[in-house]
Amino acid sequence: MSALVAVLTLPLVAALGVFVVPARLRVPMALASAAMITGAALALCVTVARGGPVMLMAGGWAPPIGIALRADGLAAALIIMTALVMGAVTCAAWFEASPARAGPRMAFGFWPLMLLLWGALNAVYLSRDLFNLYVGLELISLAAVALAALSGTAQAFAAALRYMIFALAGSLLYLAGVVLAYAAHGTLDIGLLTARTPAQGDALALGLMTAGLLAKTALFPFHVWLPPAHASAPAPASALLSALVPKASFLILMRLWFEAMPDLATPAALLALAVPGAAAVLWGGVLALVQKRLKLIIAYSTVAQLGYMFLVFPLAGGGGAAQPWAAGAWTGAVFHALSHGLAKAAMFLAAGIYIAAVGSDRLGDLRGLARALPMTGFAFALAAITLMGLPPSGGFTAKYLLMTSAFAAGQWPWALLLAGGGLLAAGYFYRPMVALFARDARVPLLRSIPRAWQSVPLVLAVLSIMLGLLSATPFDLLQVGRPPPASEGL
Amino acid sequence: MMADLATYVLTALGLVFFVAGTVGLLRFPDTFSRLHALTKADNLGLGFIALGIAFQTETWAQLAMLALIWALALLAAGTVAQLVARAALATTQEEE
Amino acid sequence: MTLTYYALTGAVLVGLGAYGLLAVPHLIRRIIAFNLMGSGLFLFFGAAGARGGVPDAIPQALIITGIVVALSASALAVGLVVALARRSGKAFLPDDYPADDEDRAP
Amino acid sequence: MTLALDLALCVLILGVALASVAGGGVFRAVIFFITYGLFVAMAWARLGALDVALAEAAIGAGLTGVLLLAALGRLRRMNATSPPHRTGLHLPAAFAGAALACALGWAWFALPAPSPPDLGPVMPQSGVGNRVTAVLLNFRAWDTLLESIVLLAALLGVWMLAQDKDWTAPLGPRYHAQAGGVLASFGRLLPPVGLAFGVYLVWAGADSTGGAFQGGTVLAAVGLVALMSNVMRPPRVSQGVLRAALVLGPAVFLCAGLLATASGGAFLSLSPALAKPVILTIEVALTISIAVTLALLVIGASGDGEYAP
Amino acid sequence: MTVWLHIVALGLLASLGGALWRVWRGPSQADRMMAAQLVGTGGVGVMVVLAALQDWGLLVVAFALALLAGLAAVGFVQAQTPDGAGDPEETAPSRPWKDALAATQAEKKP
Repeated sequence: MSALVAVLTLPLVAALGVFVVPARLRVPMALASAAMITGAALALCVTVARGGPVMLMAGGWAPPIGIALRADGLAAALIIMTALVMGAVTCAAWFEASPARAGPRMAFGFWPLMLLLWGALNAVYLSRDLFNLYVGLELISLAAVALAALSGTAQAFAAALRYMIFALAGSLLYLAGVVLAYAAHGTLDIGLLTARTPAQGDALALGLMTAGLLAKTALFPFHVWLPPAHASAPAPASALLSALVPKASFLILMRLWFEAMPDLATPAALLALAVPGAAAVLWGGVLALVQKRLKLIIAYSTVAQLGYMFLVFPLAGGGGAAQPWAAGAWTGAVFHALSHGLAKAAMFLAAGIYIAAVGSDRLGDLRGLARALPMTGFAFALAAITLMGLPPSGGFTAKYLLMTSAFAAGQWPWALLLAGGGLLAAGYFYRPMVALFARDARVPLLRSIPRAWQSVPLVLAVLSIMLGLLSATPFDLLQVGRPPPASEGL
Repeated sequence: MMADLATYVLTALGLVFFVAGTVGLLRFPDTFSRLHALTKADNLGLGFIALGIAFQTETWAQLAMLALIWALALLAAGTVAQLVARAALATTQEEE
Repeated sequence: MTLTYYALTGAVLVGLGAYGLLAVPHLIRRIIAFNLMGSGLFLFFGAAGARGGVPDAIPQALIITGIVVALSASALAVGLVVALARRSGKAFLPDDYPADDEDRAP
Repeated sequence: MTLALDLALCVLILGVALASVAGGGVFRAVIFFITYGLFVAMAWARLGALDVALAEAAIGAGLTGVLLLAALGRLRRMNATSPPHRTGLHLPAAFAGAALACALGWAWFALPAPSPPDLGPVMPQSGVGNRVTAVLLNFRAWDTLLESIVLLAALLGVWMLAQDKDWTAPLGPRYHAQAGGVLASFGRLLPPVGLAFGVYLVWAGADSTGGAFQGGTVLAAVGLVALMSNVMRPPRVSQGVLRAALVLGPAVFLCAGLLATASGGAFLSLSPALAKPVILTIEVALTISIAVTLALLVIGASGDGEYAP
Repeated sequence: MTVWLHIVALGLLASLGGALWRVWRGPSQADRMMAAQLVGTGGVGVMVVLAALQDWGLLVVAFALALLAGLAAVGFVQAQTPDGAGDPEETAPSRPWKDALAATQAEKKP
């Protein structure tokens, strides 16, 4: 069994397994399978880094009849990031979603939902078939909505419903584009679409798919569902929703614009993608500044951070002539996605520890907690460094790459935005940090937090810093199977 | 030819019953008389249509299928008419 | 010509469903609108797949998959609406009415 | 004449859809939507897509209606308030809808000549005669496998909506019916017929109209009738057999896919010689899981009987 | 024959259109439900005619429609009972509904 098949099927097998087995075997099985899937993800990365992209024709049928799956460097990087986040969330949930703490309902449902989400994410990262991607996206959406509703409050239900309406509308818009693409070209395969004879309706198809995916990625102005949904879920679920779920739809956007239909990337279209991204950075940042609850600050920060990823479109395009800096922009955007995933998961897991410790995430209630829980405070600070884009973090590498390509391409407004967004991030993380590291206060803890639990967000935060310190390895991995427009410009 | 003639006559009869049922549904003054008119008409209508089409079938299986379809529709319509009438009696009639 | 009828019907259904999904406040009706939008899209797809004389089997298979996925999503959405109504007594999203929006923090 | 028939059908579909979106009253909208499913099934029949017509008839005209009507009943008993007025999005939404409809309409006329993949040469290797079944269970089996898992995810999501105190209660409302009454006899008469028909659909699906999804939906529908007329008792989440039945289909599907990998083929590949028996095995397992999942999706989470007076 | 069957199908559709008017008008929920039931039966009829017209395989679809014809209405009557899960026969007066019908008509006359 190849690593690719293992990465694809193990989470699904594990999800079915934890669904069926009796309660006492559930957590051991989840932990064991998380370890196995992470191992398989590592093996896949090594295979891809050493031997180049791995292809798989599901069922042995080549497109246009069958479905092709392909692990390139981009997919492998996201798979390993997902495995690290999922592994950490599994460990955190072991403490947090226990029957004693969360009740038998959550202790039953969290594990299969998490594993189903994992399987769906891996399926989306690997698939090359537009309709298969639709089914994968729906699986992601349903699992994510269920996770968002898990805490069972009226706020959580309202937030989950709003999320669901956006997700469903986005899916259908995406599907409309897929239908048009198939009706015109008789294929759903990304590779075959690259080599298609252009048709009149292609721009409409790409536009519909893009619009649907933007709603799912929560890009401004489609972001309104995200903060309440992410903030009202239990902390391990928030980590998954914020760190991983938007990356799947963003990856499909990259695949569409860089691989399936790069010929349609006009400067105006690329600008139209980046301007909402810029608005998201600013608006999300401003709203994060005024929130009173830690989880809402982190959630609004996600709105802002997702905006940066969209700068890849103008920075890798434009000009007409081949662009030496397109590759930098493309790699920078992916680096940003990876480091944001690790850091954001670390932050939500840290917030989960705080809520477990003091029963609230209002900034006023968190004063001085860093003294009681130093490891968690440290993890939060490290994650904040990554999200602000300070050296030597992975976030810094990402911003450095994006900024140099902005200067090289002569598009300095984007560089300004990157700098301004960093300042905003420093601003909105300043307030929780001040509260956490306050020296004057001493809060009584509702319960003691085991060190093992505290170390979980710390590991993720350290990884997000390591991504910057040891950026050469992921950098090389990303070059494997990179589509030509990503290195030569759109 | 006789078969075709039978189809013409029977389907036309079925259509008449359906139209009669609809007219009853539209014209009758209150819920219960509408119910009454409707259950008679649509069952007979479907019966005659199925019977008419039966003269066009090519295999016994299709014929059996048609008979079953009619039987099922009768069962469903009878049950539903009973239950809806009871429900309409039991609950206060709220207007939307 | 016949196919054009169905394709255009499908297109109008998609528009109608999109309108309902965005503008109708009652959540059950929004779920209905979502289903209309989906089935309109499938109708368009089916008509497109039937253009070659022999109906193309791939769109039909995809449509069956899509119908089942839409039912799953509808069932979850209906469950959420009932759960929301049980907790808040409302069959609509309170945020749609900023006037009576209370502090959302628990 | 053909044109008139198709035109009439399209007009009815559009009218019913308009009535369910634009008309006042939720109950009316739901009833219109139930009839909508019926007309769309006719449209699929006209388009020659029999398998889709069957799926639409069973799902659109059958299950969705019960789902929505039961939800309305629950909302009414909770005295849930309906929204006071339209949202402010009225005009922009109308504009967006119109733009979308026009764009799709334009795209229809701009479509190039169709170039569907030719399934003819590969059909003999697929193991079945029905092309739709071949696509669903062989050529694009990965889609179908994921879809069966989507169903499971939705059910899991619905279960998670229960209140903690109700978690161990039986799923859905506590149905009851008068012994020997009309409803109870209906619940006794229909399921055997439905069972036979569902099994027939799965069996026939290999070579003619039918298949696991259609068969599963029919079984779910008659299962629901049996549940609602209290002929069958709803299960609890804690029952291992229930959970096993729910994962049976995806599990058998995954096993078949992984066995193919283990024997040197591609993931989910089927050797032409074994294709038919393997597909039938997968379909039987899938049908069971789909039937149970759909029926439970409709009755809802545990503890929904708490409003009993 | 083909032309005639088309006419029958069209006539059935027109008749269903009339029933839809009752769904629109109501006024009671039972009225709307019964009209939908008529549409359902008529739909089975249309499908049977289409089977003769196009493809006998459509009989399977007609069968499915007939089998599920009562489903929505059963869901409706259950939702109408006080706890949403009952049987109207348990709560309704025990006399046959035709007597009840006569009674309601008698009440209306004076």
